[in-house]
Amino acid sequence: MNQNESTWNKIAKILKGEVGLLLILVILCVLFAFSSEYFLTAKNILNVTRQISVVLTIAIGMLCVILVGEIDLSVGSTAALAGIACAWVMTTTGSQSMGMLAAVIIGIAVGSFNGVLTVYGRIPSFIVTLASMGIIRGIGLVWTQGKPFSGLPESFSFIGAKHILGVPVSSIVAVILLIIGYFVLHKTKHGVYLKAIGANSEAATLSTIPNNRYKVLSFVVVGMMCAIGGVMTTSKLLTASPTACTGMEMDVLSAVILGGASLSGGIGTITGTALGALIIGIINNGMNMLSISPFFQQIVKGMIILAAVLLKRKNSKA
Amino acid sequence: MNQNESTWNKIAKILKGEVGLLLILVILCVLFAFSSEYFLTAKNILNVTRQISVVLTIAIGMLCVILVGEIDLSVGSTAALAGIACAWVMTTTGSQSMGMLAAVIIGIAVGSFNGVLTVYGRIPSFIVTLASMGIIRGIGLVWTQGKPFSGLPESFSFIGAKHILGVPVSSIVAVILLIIGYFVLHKTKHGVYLKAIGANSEAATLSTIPNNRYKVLSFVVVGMMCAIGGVMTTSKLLTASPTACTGMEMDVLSAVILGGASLSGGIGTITGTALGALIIGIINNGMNMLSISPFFQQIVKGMIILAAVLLKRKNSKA
Amino acid sequence: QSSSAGGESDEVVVGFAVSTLANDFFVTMNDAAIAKAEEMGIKLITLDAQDNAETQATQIEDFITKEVDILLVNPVDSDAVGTAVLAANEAGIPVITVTRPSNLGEVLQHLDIDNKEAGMLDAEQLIKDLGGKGKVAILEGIAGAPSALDRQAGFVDYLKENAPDIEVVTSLTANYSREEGASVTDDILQSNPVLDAIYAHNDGMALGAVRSVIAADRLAEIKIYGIDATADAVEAVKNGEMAATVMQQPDVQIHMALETAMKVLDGESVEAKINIPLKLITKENAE
Amino acid sequence: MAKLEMKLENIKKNFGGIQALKGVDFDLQRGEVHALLGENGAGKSTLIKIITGVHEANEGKIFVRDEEVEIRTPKDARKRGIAAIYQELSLIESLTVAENIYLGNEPTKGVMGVCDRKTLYANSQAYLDKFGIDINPRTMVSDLGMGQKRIVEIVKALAVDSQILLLDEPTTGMSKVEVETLFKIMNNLKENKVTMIYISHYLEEVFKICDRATVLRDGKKIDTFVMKDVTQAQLIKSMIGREIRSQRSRKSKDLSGKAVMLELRSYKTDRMQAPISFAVKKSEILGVTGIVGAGKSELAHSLFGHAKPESGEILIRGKKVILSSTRDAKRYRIALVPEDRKKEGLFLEDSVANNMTIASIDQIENGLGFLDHKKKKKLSVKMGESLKVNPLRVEMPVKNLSGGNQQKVVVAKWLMSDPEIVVMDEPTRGIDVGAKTEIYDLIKGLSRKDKSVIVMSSEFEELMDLCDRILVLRKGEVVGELLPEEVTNERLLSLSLGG
Ligand SMILES: Nc1ncnc2c1ncn2[C@@H]1O[C@H](COP(=O)(O)OP(=O)(O)OP(=O)(O)O)[C@@H](O)[C@H]1O
Ligand SMILES: Nc1ncnc2c1ncn2[C@@H]1O[C@H](COP(=O)(O)OP(=O)(O)OP(=O)(O)O)[C@@H](O)[C@H]1O
Ligand SMILES: [Mg+2]
Ligand SMILES: [Mg+2]
Repeated sequence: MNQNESTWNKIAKILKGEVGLLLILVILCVLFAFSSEYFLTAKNILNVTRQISVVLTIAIGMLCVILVGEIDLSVGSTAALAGIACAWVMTTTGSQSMGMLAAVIIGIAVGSFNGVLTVYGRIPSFIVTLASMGIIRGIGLVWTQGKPFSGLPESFSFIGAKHILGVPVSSIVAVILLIIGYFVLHKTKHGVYLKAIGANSEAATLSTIPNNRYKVLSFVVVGMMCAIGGVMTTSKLLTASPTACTGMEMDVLSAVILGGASLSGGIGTITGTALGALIIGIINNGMNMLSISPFFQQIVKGMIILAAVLLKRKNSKA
Repeated sequence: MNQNESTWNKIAKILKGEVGLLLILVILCVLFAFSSEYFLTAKNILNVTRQISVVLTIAIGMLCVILVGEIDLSVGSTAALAGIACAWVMTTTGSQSMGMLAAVIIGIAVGSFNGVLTVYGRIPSFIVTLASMGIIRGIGLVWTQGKPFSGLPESFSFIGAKHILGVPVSSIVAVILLIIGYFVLHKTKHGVYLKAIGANSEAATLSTIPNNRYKVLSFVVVGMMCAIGGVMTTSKLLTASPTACTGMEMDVLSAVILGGASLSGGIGTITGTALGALIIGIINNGMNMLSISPFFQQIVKGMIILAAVLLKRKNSKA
Repeated sequence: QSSSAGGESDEVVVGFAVSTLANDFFVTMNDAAIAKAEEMGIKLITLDAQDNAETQATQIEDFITKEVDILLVNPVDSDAVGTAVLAANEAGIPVITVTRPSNLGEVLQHLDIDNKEAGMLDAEQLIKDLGGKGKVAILEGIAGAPSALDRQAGFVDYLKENAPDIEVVTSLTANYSREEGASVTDDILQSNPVLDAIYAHNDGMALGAVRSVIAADRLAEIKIYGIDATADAVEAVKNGEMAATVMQQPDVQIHMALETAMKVLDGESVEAKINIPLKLITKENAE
Repeated sequence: MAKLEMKLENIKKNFGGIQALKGVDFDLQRGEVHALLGENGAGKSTLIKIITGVHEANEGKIFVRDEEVEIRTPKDARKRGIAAIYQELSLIESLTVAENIYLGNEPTKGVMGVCDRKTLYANSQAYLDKFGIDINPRTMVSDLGMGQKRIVEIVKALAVDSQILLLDEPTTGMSKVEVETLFKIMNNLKENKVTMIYISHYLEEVFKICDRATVLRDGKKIDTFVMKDVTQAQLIKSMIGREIRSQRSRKSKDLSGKAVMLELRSYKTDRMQAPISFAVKKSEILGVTGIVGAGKSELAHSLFGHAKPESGEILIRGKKVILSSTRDAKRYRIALVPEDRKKEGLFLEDSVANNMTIASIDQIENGLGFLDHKKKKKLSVKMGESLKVNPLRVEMPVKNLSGGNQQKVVVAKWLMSDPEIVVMDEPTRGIDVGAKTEIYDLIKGLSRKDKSVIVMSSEFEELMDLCDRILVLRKGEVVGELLPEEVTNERLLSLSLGG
């Protein structure tokens, strides 16, 4: 009996984490595959990965911030501003790499701003990033006079809309970033530190972890990820809109939290985050494939999410 | 010197809390009063209190949920659905009180749903209420077929748009609710319990506090507050729109967090929340008074919030 | 080349990518589309982008994956929709745009509503009502939304040219929302003891303003103008709460779009651009 | 025979794979103080938690006053008149002292649950006064030192009108003075027929206050003794299955040839009440003691760069240094074993291995900066063995260890980093008699290797056993400095108390 229970416990333990999410994903895929012939095609699945690539990219950074027990609400605005900067510099200088550099600089600047105010100004990051969300969105609007910045060269659509051997470039970028994120967070001391800071900041300080530096750094990372996300979006739409990525913070947070991270810090994984984003992406795509009418989509989506999480819980209890 | 220091410390301590917020409020008022002659009139101030009355009402409930360490993202949807239920029942039965009763029932139902799933389903409330936010919004849309529900009797505008001795009725309602909230949270054991649960749920259990019951209860309270807020909105506009109160969760959370509450639970006051809502309301109103252009409003608002909070911090360090 | 979706061989499937259903105007359009599609025996699938250009691009991709026969697109953003239209072109799916054009790709027909003109019509009526003199406040739509930019430009430019004595005292955003329309109007009323008119970028905000103005007991002095001619707004014009609104006939527009779609699928040629006539609704012609 | 207040029959409890209790019988006579003894991880706290409804037993029966009862929640326990002081602090930091004392038990007026603040604060003050401890019931618990928190916790349990009181290591971190007060109160309760279970690793205390003692080993009951009829050596043997040597050295080491390692000159932080000066030599073991709130921990934090200095200076090897962060301290090869393991020492959800290695993580990095999990495991197993961590499952979350074993992990974490100056704040908190010797040996080993060790402790015996010199703090001031030859319990006590 003892033996038995411990194997059960082991399974439960794994199910609690990523495998539970994987299970949900598989169940969803099977369900959708039975309901729509278009769903389970390589093309559609690759399409989903491209659709979630921006959320996924930013979620890597958000996970860092959430791990240390902070939050970043300004991700959507930052991505939009980075996109604008990229487009503007690109059309002005004619160089795509200069444009991307500009985006990254914006990302780092915003991240540093958020991080420094949170850490050294000792203001809750919710407030800091709520404020900067508005400020940055405003700057984007003023910069573009509210009008989308279009007329970018077709060649620029490589990152956002092109494929390599049939795989969307933006999916490849996101996967590479995920792998890097996975290594940093789960295989180096930096990940250990981030989790430690979020789990018990006092104990982290006394373990000689430089809390402040890591906190600022995680905001900078999320800023950079926003920059990449902003470039992807701009490239995909060949337009930098000051209102792009509105509400992105919720999509990103949903992926991270659904992936098992805790808003109070210290808990979360890259794989969970990736699965979280994938589940949401699959639900959205699946509902479109099933032509569920718009008003019902929100209901169905909510129900599926609840059912899925409950199912996971139920299994993990056994 | 020691003496001196302790008085300083005392002042600092108070400034850290509500008095700091009050200071911000006063400074803002003085600034705006100098820039617009219409700002510091009794009429305008009462106007602001009416404008924030819905946020304030819902924030009371949100504070309870935040205190126990949870979150409710579904407040906007719930308020909208409660408004629709109110309008529908009212026009069907012809009775305003039946309408309001219907709203409250919706509020309680949603609150129980969120609470039970969070507590007994052991799903993070972020996920539960994110899902229910969509589900409830969807129900509202399906119910009304996406169109606003109008043609309510003019007499129904009492709560939302009328005055008693020059004071807006909805402000009076909000203030009464605030006073009740103040007593319950700061003068009874229930408030102590909520804080204890959020600060250290294990210790609370050891102290024989029925955590689960209180958590569910706080979701029910926020549901009821949403119902009242929904009725207020419907009454003010004489219309129940399925898309009403979209994004309300952010406004409410901002007020609560700016008021000093912590997203990880255990910390927060009613007075702080009220001041938080008032500060945001004053900023919005002041900027409108000054006719600051929409693109710049977001920038200015963000800057003011940051400056205010930094100022408070600076003072509290002294 | 009538390919099929969902396995039912003969049915024509039309994908309708609508910008947002959180807006009366598009809800009306969608309802009309559903009714008309049923009448024509077409299968209509609507996806709502919730005013998010990226979501819309995604939804159009999903339509392409589903191999719909024809796409009706109501772009969130004329620029941002471009690449999705290109993708549809590439997949050989014909595209028709409604309300807003696509700035890229090949569109068989664009059914346009000129938002600038809507603003102009309101301005014209307002000048008439005010006798060319007075103070007006503006409630803007979502900052940066293309429709808001056009409705603003059309109105303001027309005033500048034709009625220099009408002063725009303030122009603030209320995000196309009725609640915000009311609360921003509260503020406007506080800081403007003298005000003759309010022009709102949509009827939602205008109706919110109506409630606010009524609460302040200033309906007699302030005239309110909106755009969209939603049922509520027409009612308000009829009973004198609003001065005017502009009908853009979303139902007519979508009916025409669906008819065009059938023509395209039958191989007929269609006009590249159709302007849906706008109609100013005032007390005289409200019904 | 006296009447039974409570009886446990065949209590079994397992956590996952770990069988914490393997069928324990236990009986409690009305009005007695019954000691529960055993090594770290023997199952003492688990038994307490089963009685109070924190854990549910997998098997077994509980009788309270001859009636079989089911205790599922702490509330059930309280209904039966059972109150407890838990080993790990269970106070709410963001509430005031008085609110904590009466949490779940508030004096209220009327039906609404309106708190009767006057009674709340007056009663709390009265209880605190009993301990002669200067704590304002209106202060936030977060502003208290560790020892003060312990006292609040005790008062909290006393404030419940209970017939059965369970005390799980209540005196850790308390000095003789507070322990005496506690015993006075316990004797008082005893006269009022309150029955108590008392867990402690200090056998002198047990002989002083307890009537009977039950020894647990490895989740099994070994025996129950009547205190009058048993010796300390017998108890120890029954607890750990062997005898341990007593090891008073009481002789000063010759430190004359040693260089000064660390020196404080009129050093003061914002929380210290007076400036402090002293020096520590290489290979010296310096003890620091004082009553609760004397300022030991503040000093410990200062030495580790975790306090806000106001004046004075710190010198290391004769050179003036500024310790503005814990990183600085680490750079000077200083280590701190903090006092509050739950708050300052551990990442409870994280594994034992991660906890042990986090402060010296560079050691387990490979050339590319990746973590070498095998090495991590090897190092932590080695360290765990030398400190007798039990069970030694390094992948297990540290929260699943017993209190004493958690403390060993905290000690392990800092010994891993190979420091030159080791500051230990109550290092043996909750550690059993057997394992304490291991830690003392470790400290002596450090000293032999020419490291300087500063031990903050409220346990006089420990310091007398271990140290080359003892400083006594009172209200943040050094009021005495004693060498082993001159140290006695009484002198330490009178210096700590002043007068
Ligand atoms: N939540 C838990 N999960 C898994 N194992 C646990 C848990 N709590 C306790 N244990 C295990 O149960 C055993 C008994 O622990 P317990 O805390 O009762 O010991 P103790 O006698 O109080 O020791 P100490 O003197 O160190 O406080 C230990 O092996 C411990 O690791
Ligand atoms: N976080 C804090 N904020 C304010 N005051 C504090 C804080 N921590 C400790 N103190 C105060 O500083 C003084 C010294 O406390 P310290 O913890 O150093 O004492 P100690 O000798 O270590 O006692 P203990 O036996 O409690 O560990 C005490 O009066 C205590 O109340
Ligand atoms: Mg124990
Ligand atoms: Mg201490």
